[in-house]
Amino acid sequence: MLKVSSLESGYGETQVLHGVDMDIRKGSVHALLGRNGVGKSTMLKTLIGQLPVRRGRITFQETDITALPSYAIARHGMAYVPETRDIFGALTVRENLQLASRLAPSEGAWSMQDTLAFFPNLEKRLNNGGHQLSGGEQQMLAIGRALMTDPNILILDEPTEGLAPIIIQQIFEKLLALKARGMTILLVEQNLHFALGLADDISLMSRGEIVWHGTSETLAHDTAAQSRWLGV
Amino acid sequence: MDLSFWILQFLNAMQYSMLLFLLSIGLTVIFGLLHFVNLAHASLYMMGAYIGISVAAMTGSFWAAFFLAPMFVTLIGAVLYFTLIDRMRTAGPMNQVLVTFGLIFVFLDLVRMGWGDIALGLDGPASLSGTTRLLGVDYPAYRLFIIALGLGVMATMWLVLARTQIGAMIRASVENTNMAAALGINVSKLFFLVFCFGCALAGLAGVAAAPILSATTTMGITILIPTLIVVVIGGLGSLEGAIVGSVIIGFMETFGAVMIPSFSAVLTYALLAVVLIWRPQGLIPARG
Amino acid sequence: MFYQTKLRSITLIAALIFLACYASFGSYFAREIVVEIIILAILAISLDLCAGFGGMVSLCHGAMMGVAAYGFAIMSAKLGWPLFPSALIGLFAAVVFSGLVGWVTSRTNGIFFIMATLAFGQMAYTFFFKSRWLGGDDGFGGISRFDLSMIGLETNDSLVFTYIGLVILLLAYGLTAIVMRSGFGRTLSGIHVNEDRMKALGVNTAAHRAKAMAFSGFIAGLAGIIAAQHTLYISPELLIWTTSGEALIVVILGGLGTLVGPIIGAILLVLMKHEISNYTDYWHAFIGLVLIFTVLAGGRGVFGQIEYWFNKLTQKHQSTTKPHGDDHA
Amino acid sequence: MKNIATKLALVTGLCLNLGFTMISTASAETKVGLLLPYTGTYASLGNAITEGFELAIEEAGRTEEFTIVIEDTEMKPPVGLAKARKLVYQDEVDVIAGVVSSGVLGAMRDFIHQSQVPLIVANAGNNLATGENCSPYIVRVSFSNGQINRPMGTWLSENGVKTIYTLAPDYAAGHQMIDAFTEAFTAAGGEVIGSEFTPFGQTKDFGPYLTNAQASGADGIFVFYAGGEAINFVKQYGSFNIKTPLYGSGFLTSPLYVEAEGDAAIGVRASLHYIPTLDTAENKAFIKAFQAKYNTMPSEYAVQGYDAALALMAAVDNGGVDRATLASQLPHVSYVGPRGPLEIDPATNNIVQNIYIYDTVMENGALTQKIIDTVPAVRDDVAGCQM
Repeated sequence: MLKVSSLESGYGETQVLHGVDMDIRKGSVHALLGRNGVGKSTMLKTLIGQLPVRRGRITFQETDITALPSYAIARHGMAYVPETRDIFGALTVRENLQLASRLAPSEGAWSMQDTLAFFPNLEKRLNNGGHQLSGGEQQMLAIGRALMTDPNILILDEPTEGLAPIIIQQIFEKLLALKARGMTILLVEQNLHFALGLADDISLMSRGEIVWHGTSETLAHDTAAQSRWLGV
Repeated sequence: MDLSFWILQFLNAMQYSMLLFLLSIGLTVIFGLLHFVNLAHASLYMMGAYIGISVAAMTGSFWAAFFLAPMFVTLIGAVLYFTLIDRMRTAGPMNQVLVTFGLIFVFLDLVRMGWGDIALGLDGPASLSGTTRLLGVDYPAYRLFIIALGLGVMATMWLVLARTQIGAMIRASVENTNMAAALGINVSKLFFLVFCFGCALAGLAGVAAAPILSATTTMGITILIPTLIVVVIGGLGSLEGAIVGSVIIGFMETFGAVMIPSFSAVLTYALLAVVLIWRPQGLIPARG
Repeated sequence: MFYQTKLRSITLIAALIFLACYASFGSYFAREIVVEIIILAILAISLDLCAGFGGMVSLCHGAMMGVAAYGFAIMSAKLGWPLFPSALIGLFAAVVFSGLVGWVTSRTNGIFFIMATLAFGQMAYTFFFKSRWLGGDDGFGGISRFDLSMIGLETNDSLVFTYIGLVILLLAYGLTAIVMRSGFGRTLSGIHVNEDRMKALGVNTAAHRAKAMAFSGFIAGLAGIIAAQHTLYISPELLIWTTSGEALIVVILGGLGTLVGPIIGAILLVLMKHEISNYTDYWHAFIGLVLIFTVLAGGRGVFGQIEYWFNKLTQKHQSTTKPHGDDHA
Repeated sequence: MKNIATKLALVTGLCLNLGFTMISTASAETKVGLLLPYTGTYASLGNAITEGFELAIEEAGRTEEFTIVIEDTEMKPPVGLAKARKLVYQDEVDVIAGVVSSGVLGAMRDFIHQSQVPLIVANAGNNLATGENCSPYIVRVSFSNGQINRPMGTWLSENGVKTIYTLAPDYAAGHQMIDAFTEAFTAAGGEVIGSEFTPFGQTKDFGPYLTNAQASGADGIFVFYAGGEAINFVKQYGSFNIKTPLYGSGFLTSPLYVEAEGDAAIGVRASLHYIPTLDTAENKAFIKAFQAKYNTMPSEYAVQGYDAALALMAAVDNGGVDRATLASQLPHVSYVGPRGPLEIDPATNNIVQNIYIYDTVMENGALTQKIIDTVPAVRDDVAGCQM
């Protein structure tokens, strides 16, 4: 569904990604793991068009999106939940959600009701400003907002970061529920157990390259790979 | 100094505030969204006045000028956008200031070539030529029209920004351009539309001010400083800031002129200095 | 950070020789032009040390220059003091004014700093404009030039005056270069790059910025003393913000953060203005277009661009100079 | 105008450099430096003065006799001084004419005095230039700030106006104009019951001041405004529908701006040294010639340029051939020009001229000036002038 080949990208004069290949199957949860600073977030930012592709190719649902601007990629059905969540503080929760909704939603798209049903916590906060939410609520809103774009793939950058264990558990269940609904998910995560519990496929990244690839079951048993690439 | 005197001065202050508001709002919205300090905004204001004068001379109608001049100015703005502004967006404030400062010079001489050095005037519409009785005083109808126009633009903008999808899109883009784009908002297009809207407001301010103030080749440069002061005092990029800034400056200059005339020339600068020392980001800075 | 590279030394000397020749062999008016260049160049060097090294783009440098000029003129022409002490008082006034402005604006950055300095500059302008005692906007005359007859110099001779101006320009450059190369200059650049880090290192950044402005005021003051003695007359025109704007154009045109650039910029701007105004009254547009072109061409300025090419050619010495244009882009 | 002159000069300079210098040394011509602003706020004044000056020389058929060198002062005193030095040292002109702003005149004053090159002031009205700071080399054919306004002070008081409120921009000329008016008005028994100076060049809205002036209950408002400020002021006065009559220095409703002011200018009474509707043969001929050449009505500024040239030609006719003889002849010039009889007062070197009190009126669908009264031969006091 999302195919990346020989992808190179970076910031300014420094190159971060040195030829990344990835293939994400429709309906799967794919986790991208690695130590800090190996290029995972850069990878996501390149995928969604926030960083220009220097070399290589990104194909999404048979369409070449390599050179498309960020908004066009989003309209192709790629939704992004950044590490910093980036809730619009000046907008209310309702506006944050409405903003993302398509003008002409497709059949079976995520409506406001669906999203609120999925995240009941958000319903009572609808008229609050984005800046008034707690960390957990912000994460729910960030995911809910991404869902409102009616995505074909959901890209999450460290959704558990900085959250209390009980909230992490809630997020985990929500993502599991999404997976059950058939949502394709690309997940960058530091929390190995979180990732192993959710993902079908796993790619390990080091120094801007994919160094290991396999199913989460394989990784769970490959302690050598874990300690070598993740330092666990 | 009876009550009617104060009502008159209040209306004067309102009128001046609204004129400042029409100018500064375009500048501040463009800054808030594009992070672009467009000093040439003041030149577009001047173009609004001069084009308005020409349109009125050709058609014989103030209202034709009132509606057409902002459109022409928007057209000029669009050309500027595609030739300069867009490619300067990531060039940093210093370069933006310099390029648009250069544009001021260019527009200054363009106006001198096109309209000459002699100050020109524009007659307001006949329907608004007299005075109207309001709150027990006779006040120039055209000035009331300016007040109404300013308040109207203010209310419309507030409604659009606060209550509509496009308003939410603009606020979101002001706060976090990348995230807005990641949600599928065509930020470049939005930028362009907002820029054009800002230019239209500058042109509108120019043609609306022309019947009260004359059109001179230096009007752009002389209005630039008060406009920047309004925007900086209020807080760059925020609608509320532009409103508060215009009202503060409008009222302070008006009542300063009446009550402490010998200090009125420095009053604005003193306020600017105090605000920047006290709150270096302005009174109501934009989020983001 | 500033380095006195060979290229800069050569360009500086070439520029000074060019100005000296232009004044010596050119017409009478050439000397007027050279003095105009000298005043603008010193003012631009003073602005470059603030803007190029400290990131403080000020719009009150005209006022800083004007305060010195008025201080000098008031003491000498109005109060009858001897010329040299009057000049010192003028410079002192400029240093105090600039230091104060630098201190109270030290929390502001970017466009806010620009506006804050504009405010203080315009307040100073308004003060002199409104002062009836000082002739208001008409200004006042009766100023005289330094009497250097004991060393055999007739300052009322326009050529001699021009040469003295060139020497002061060289002094202003040298002084600024030394200070920018010292620890003081490095700290100033450090504050520009990362103010928080310098704070963490225990630098009182506000005080440091204020000191830099005060020093800049001293250099601008030199320009003011020359300006007052050149015209033998003084008016508030000197302090208006557009004077500062012109200095900023010169800095950008020549090359920000190079100190030599401002001299080149001043030569270019003044010559361009005079040449073009011979053909058309619309020279403002031309200057505007040049400014736009300079920024679009990379914003390095004429000298900055030359330096950039030169460094590319001699990559071996790449450690020496890095055009500041990039940092401020 | 300047363009043509400079282009011509350029062409001559490029092609005939040698021949040109030979011609100029061969004939006994007078070299005039025109020192005026052609850019900035006063550019329109500079252009008008140049037009008047060139017309006078052309009309007299003496273009061969006078070489004109044009320099732009940009209304900046240091620039004006630098250009004056250039004219004197490099172009070696015999006489300089022009100068619009008093600041530029102030900057040039000492230099002119020391270099002994005669200067014909064609606008700048600073009282000091023909008062305390007068010089045998500075002759003024335009006006002094006091000269325009004193007669109006006396006239208003004599014509039943008892109390006045004054307004003017807060700069040197504004103060001089108002001071002169106030002095004369008070001396004649009137009372100035309020006075305000508006920030120069910054004031866009006169509403607050007009409201104040009206509230003062004075019999009249007397103001000095010029250029764009005059247009703003008159239009805003009109829009407030103020019943208090408006009087002013004649620049307020100058023919140059009266069209832009529109109906609001009707009924404004002002004093000035030249009115285009002046019914004299000299003026009619002048207007006819001016319109034929420039296709527009002359303003007082054009007349000042015209008279600067007439005065110069008169001095040449009386034997002025170089700087010294021109300087000695200029103060003795007297003739009847478009603005009526005029002469230079040798005691101050300021012009002695009629001041006209006029109303702006609507006639046949156009705004025009109606002269109410003439104050003949107004002469400035010596006021500290020592030649």
